Amino acid sequence: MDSAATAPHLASHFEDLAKQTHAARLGMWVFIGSEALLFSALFALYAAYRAAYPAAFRAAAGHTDLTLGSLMTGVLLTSSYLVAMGLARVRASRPRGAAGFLAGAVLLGIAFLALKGMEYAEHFRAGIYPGVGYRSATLPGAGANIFFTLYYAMTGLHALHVLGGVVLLIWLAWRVRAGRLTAVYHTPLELGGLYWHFVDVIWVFLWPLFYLLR
Amino acid sequence: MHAPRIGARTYLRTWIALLVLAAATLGLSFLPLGAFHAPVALLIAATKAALIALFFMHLADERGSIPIAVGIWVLLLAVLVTLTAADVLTRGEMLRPPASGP
Amino acid sequence: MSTTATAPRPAGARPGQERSYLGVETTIRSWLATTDHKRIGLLFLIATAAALALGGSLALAMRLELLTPEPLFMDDLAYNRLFTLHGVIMVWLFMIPVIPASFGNFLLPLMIGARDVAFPRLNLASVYVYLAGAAVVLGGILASGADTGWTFYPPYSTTTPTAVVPVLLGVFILGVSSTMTGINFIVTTHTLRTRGMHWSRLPLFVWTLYGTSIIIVLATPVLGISLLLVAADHAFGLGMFDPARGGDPILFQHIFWFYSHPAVYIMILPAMGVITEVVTTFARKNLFSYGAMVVATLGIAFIGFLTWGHHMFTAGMSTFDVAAFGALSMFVAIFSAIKVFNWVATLYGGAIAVSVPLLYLFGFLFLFSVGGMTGVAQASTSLDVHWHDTYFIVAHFHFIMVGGTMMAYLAALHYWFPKMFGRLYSERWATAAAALVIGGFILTFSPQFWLGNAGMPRRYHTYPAEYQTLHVISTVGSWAITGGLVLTLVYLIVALRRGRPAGPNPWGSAAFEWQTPSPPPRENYITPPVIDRGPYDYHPPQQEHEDHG
Amino acid sequence: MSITGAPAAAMAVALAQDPVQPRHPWDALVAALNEFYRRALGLPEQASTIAPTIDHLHYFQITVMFAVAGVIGIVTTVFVFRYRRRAPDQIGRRVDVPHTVEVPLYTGLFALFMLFWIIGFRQFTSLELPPGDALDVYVSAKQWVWKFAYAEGPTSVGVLYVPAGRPVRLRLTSRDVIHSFFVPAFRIKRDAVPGMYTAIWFEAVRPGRYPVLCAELCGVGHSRMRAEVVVLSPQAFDDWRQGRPALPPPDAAAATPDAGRVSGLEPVDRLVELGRAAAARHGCLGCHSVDGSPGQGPTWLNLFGARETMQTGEVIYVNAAYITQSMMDPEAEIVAGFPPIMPSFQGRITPAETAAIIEYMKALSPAPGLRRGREYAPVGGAPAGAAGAAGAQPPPAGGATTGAPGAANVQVPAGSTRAAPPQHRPADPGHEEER
Ligand code: HEA
Ligand code: HEA
Ligand code: HEC
Ligand code: CUA
Ligand SMILES: [Cu+2]
Repeated sequence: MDSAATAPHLASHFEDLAKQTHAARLGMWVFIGSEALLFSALFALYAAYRAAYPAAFRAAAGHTDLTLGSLMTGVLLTSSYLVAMGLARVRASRPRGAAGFLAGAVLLGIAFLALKGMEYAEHFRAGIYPGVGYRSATLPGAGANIFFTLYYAMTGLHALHVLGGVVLLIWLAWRVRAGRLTAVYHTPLELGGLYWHFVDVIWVFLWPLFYLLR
Repeated sequence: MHAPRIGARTYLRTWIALLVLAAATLGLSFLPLGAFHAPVALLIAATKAALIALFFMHLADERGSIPIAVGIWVLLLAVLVTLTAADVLTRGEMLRPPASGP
Repeated sequence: MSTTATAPRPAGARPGQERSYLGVETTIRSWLATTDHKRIGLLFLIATAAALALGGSLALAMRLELLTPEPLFMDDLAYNRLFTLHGVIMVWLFMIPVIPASFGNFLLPLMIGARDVAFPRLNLASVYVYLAGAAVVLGGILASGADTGWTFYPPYSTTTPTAVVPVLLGVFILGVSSTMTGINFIVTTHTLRTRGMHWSRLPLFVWTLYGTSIIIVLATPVLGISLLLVAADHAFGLGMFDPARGGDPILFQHIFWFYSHPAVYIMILPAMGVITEVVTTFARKNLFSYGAMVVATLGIAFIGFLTWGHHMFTAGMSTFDVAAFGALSMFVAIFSAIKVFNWVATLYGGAIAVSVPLLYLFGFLFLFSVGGMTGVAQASTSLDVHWHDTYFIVAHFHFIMVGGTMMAYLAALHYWFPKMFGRLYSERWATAAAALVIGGFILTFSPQFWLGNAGMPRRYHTYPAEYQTLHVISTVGSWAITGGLVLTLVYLIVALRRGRPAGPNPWGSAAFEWQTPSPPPRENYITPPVIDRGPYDYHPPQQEHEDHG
Repeated sequence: MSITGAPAAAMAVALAQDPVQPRHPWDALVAALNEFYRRALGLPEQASTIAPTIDHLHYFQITVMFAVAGVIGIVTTVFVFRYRRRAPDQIGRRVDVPHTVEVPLYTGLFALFMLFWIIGFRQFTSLELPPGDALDVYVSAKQWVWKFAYAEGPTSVGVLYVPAGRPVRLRLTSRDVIHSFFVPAFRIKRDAVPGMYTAIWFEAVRPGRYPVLCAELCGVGHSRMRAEVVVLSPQAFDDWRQGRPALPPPDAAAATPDAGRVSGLEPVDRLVELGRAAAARHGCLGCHSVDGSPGQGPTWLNLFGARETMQTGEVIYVNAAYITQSMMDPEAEIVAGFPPIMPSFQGRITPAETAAIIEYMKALSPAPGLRRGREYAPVGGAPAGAAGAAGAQPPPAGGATTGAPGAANVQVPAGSTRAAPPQHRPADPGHEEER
């Protein structure tokens, strides 16, 4: 245990901190793979249903709010950037700046959820509910119904992930501010960042599928 | 050991590239691309995802197990989507739910 | 936890055992809050044995009911619930966790020379998540139990009035637990191998756990989402697969089997690992072809993902997909053939001691081969049209799961029992039990091949009278299995308290886990071991040494 | 095939059972092997053209499996004896694998697997692609009955009538949950999925009755969701399909059987008329003539009260109870000279209809014969009253009685590709056809 002295965070069953961080990152990546497959089932359903109802899907995609959707894309991409910058600042031992970046990311995450909520509300007003409740007059028919069921399932699941990410980021920002995460040891921030970027990646695909492919 | 080769400057460039790509795909969605619509949009999305993974998530810095793991899950994702969609696409006309043909 | 009582009394402790993981602390709390992978393995061993007993009791009731063509002592609904719960309990509460979470947890660090798994607290959490999932499933059973079959096909599963939602959620939670185990194993194997433990020196059991973990991590979420979609439909009409709203029920089958076919390899891969360990130990020689075995393990893990559609040949899937999935199933079968060939060939030139684990190994070899070969026949598409959803399928998967995985489980139990508890059981009783279990198995499940050929559909409460004879034989066989298993339980419990001390390495094995005391100390190895040979190397080091792989 | 009388019909049936006369010793060997394997494996009879083909692949694979399992068993046993441990500390010999063994072995095995698959998949495609002249039957499943509708013409519940020697394509759908149409004797099975049509075809080789089983879990009645395929000779099938007896009925008052038209008749006459309508609707008249002319089954002319000789040589008096039993459990007693092809109508005919049919038969037998000999007592021990006799056969416990004949209207327009929407959830605003 040569480096044990330098690392209070080192668990006894690891040889050194580098190995332990690597293990943590690998674990996170494996977990992300698991998450990706979670979404992939829905992507597969989307592909199959789109193959079955191409016209209805195009029509329905034209019905979602492109402005809001694009705004959300910008918001999430930017928040991802802020989280990355937060990590860079921590590594450069500038916790104050880091906490600021993370707080910005948190705000953007909340903004994303708010926009999503607005969009849902808009749909509800138009009678577009998921599943049995669906009663849109402008977009009748089985295909559109399925499109919106998928829309709610996928964006809903994604929004839950965003919510989880926001909570995670708040906790991380707080720990950074409190000086618990330092240039030497910042594995939680690294992992939290990975998770947040992954949520971003999912949105990068949801955006074209539900808004652009009209 | 994890050498933080990727820093603030790369992050900035990545972010700009992402926004540019987003704007591009948004613009393209208004053009009459016909059948190329979906492939182009998805290609751009894949590029953006790759940028995020490589730089924000430091995949470009990783060696060994992690890139392999990522490769595997991307592959499986593709398999699931392809073979499921292939079923619907290649069912006889009779089996397909009716409604909106292209 | 009854196991506390089974800890060897310090009074009779032999040198080196004072510090055994069983002896360091004996409070209940030290068991329930333990982060020791060995104790966690034991917790899972107990929990899964309970699940086996529960699922087995349901099977017994089912077999009893099937004695007569007309209802005997239950109504249609009760019968439908019975096989559903039998399937759910056996698959998710017993078979998926049984080898990885109990023996895997116990042995993986020992085998690679580590002190623990990479994330010990995650490991402990997986126990409680498992228990929570089990509680929710059992709650669903008490509420009214699902009657959909373990496959939960909509639209039936979304419209049945029974309590499918708790069962679905319970299974989802169990999936989270096995994902935790999977992540832990992958990371442990990557990062905690001791000095000299190259990939080409990993014991095959570790390789199979690794392959299983990959499947668990990447397939389970797909199951999770499909279950959630069905639960959401049942609970508040999400209707993703509802044909009334343009949904396509066949798509559910796709995503369900995308998990559940790989899941069958989750169940068989660790069993194959056990078999490899047992065959090398009792033949006292190197594995016939280490490289081929590793390739086959990874091949099963990956190609296994590409064959899910073979459960849907008659479902109305497109002919193209039928062709693709049929052919891909043939690919995956070749890897199992490689394994069978290697096990048999490993016996060649060995110094074979016939003992109880080896008896189960013979059972495994024969029964798994038959089960697997019938799988290949099913995968040739046209035959499956006749066999699908008949007792032929029931026979196929019980041959593999009971004849394969359960035999391997029993082999593992008898092989590593001395390692875990430091004591030996009675060979004589164990031999009798093995004969009962294997003989009873053949009696129970062979007739089902004939039933299936004759056209007896599965999940049938009543059946045409001409099938009765075979059903009666099958029922009688199930009693023999039960006799064998109960006997096993009895002599193992007796051995826990009165068994002869085993010594560190009762089988004279070269495998790494036997190089520590039995039972092992809390931290496994006092000093991290350095590995300078392969896991099945029985031959003096001066002999020309080479790696296979 | 022309049927000139009951014996001829029986002969035709007997002939059809052996369509290919073995011409070559080789054929005889194949036939004997086929029969041996079929019996050894417990397979049902091969009643469709595809069945022997599929079975042959089955035999091939089973043989290979037995061989492989045998080799594994023998080799393992030999090794265990040959290489048993002779001293406690004996160690095995190190054996390193020659790749020259591995590679060809696995390549060969893989080639074998692919061979299985190629043969199997070719058979699968032939199950998928019916010949052009196939007869379409629309099959609609519902918890827990099967309904059959023909492109034009009659529908039936629980019994699928098809001609022998002609390809029949089934287009299946379901009104509620997934069911699966399984005929073991034909080696076919296909799921009936709500919201879409699936298809499978077969060609039955000879007249007979074959059970249909539901093979996909569909609720509590799953194991009782059984039906029957009745294979008729082509001519009998045509007669049945057009709802016409072999010759025009003696009573021309209502040439078209239609229950709605007879409302003005006297009560008993009305019952007779209802009976005729029911007999036409259920297809009785496809097999039974009412004027003494030969058909698939015995004529109903002067049947009531007559003496009939059974296959067993027993002589039975035809009364209401016996007629009821003939409808519900036709195989209990088989009339001499006739094949046992009459389907059971248990659960498909209401007691009222049974009574009406018996009344109709009475009307066809104006001069009942002398009542001599043993009164036949049906299994249920029923009184001789028509309605009572029908009541003695309780409907099966499953849901089969829901298939009342009046409900047998599967409205599937020919050529439509849209199944009727399932009805399990009333509030479904979106189920209308798109556009
Ligand atoms: C541990 C579990 C397990 C395993 C390992 C397997 C392994 C295989 N299974 Fe099985 N299977 C199940 C569990 C399992 N299965 C279950 C639970 C079901 C039913 C689910 C349900 O509907 O409820 C099922 C159903 C099932 C079906 C669908 C049947 C139907 O519903 O219509 C098919 C079809 O192709 C199939 C095929 C295979 C194949 C090709 C393999 C292969 O991997 C087997 C490979 C092994 C060998 C081939 C043996 C060793 C090789 C030799 C000895 C060499 C010589 C071989 C030959 C000459 C052939 N399985
Ligand atoms: C995964 C593992 C698994 C195991 C081990 C078993 C074990 C058994 N199964 Fe099961 N079975 C399934 C998985 C399994 N099954 C599945 C997935 C289905 C499909 C469900 C569906 O259709 O949805 C099924 C369906 C199924 C059916 C078909 C029902 C139908 O379609 O109508 C039948 C019928 O005979 C059956 C019988 C049995 C029997 C007799 C055993 C016996 O081997 C059981 C013997 C065990 C015991 C009797 C326990 C006794 C033990 C003790 C009392 C304690 C001892 C403890 C220790 C030694 C630790 N099973
Ligand atoms: C597939 C052709 C077929 C159909 C349809 C059919 N039968 Fe029959 N039926 C037969 C044959 C063949 C026999 C003689 C063999 C036997 O006894 O089973 C017979 C015998 C009978 C007998 C006994 C006659 C005797 O001579 O003893 C009665 C009564 C009878 N059928 C009534 C009916 C009624 C009522 C229906 C309609 C609800 C009906 N059958 C439909 C073929 C048919
Ligand atoms: Cu209908 Cu089972
Ligand atoms: Cu499978």
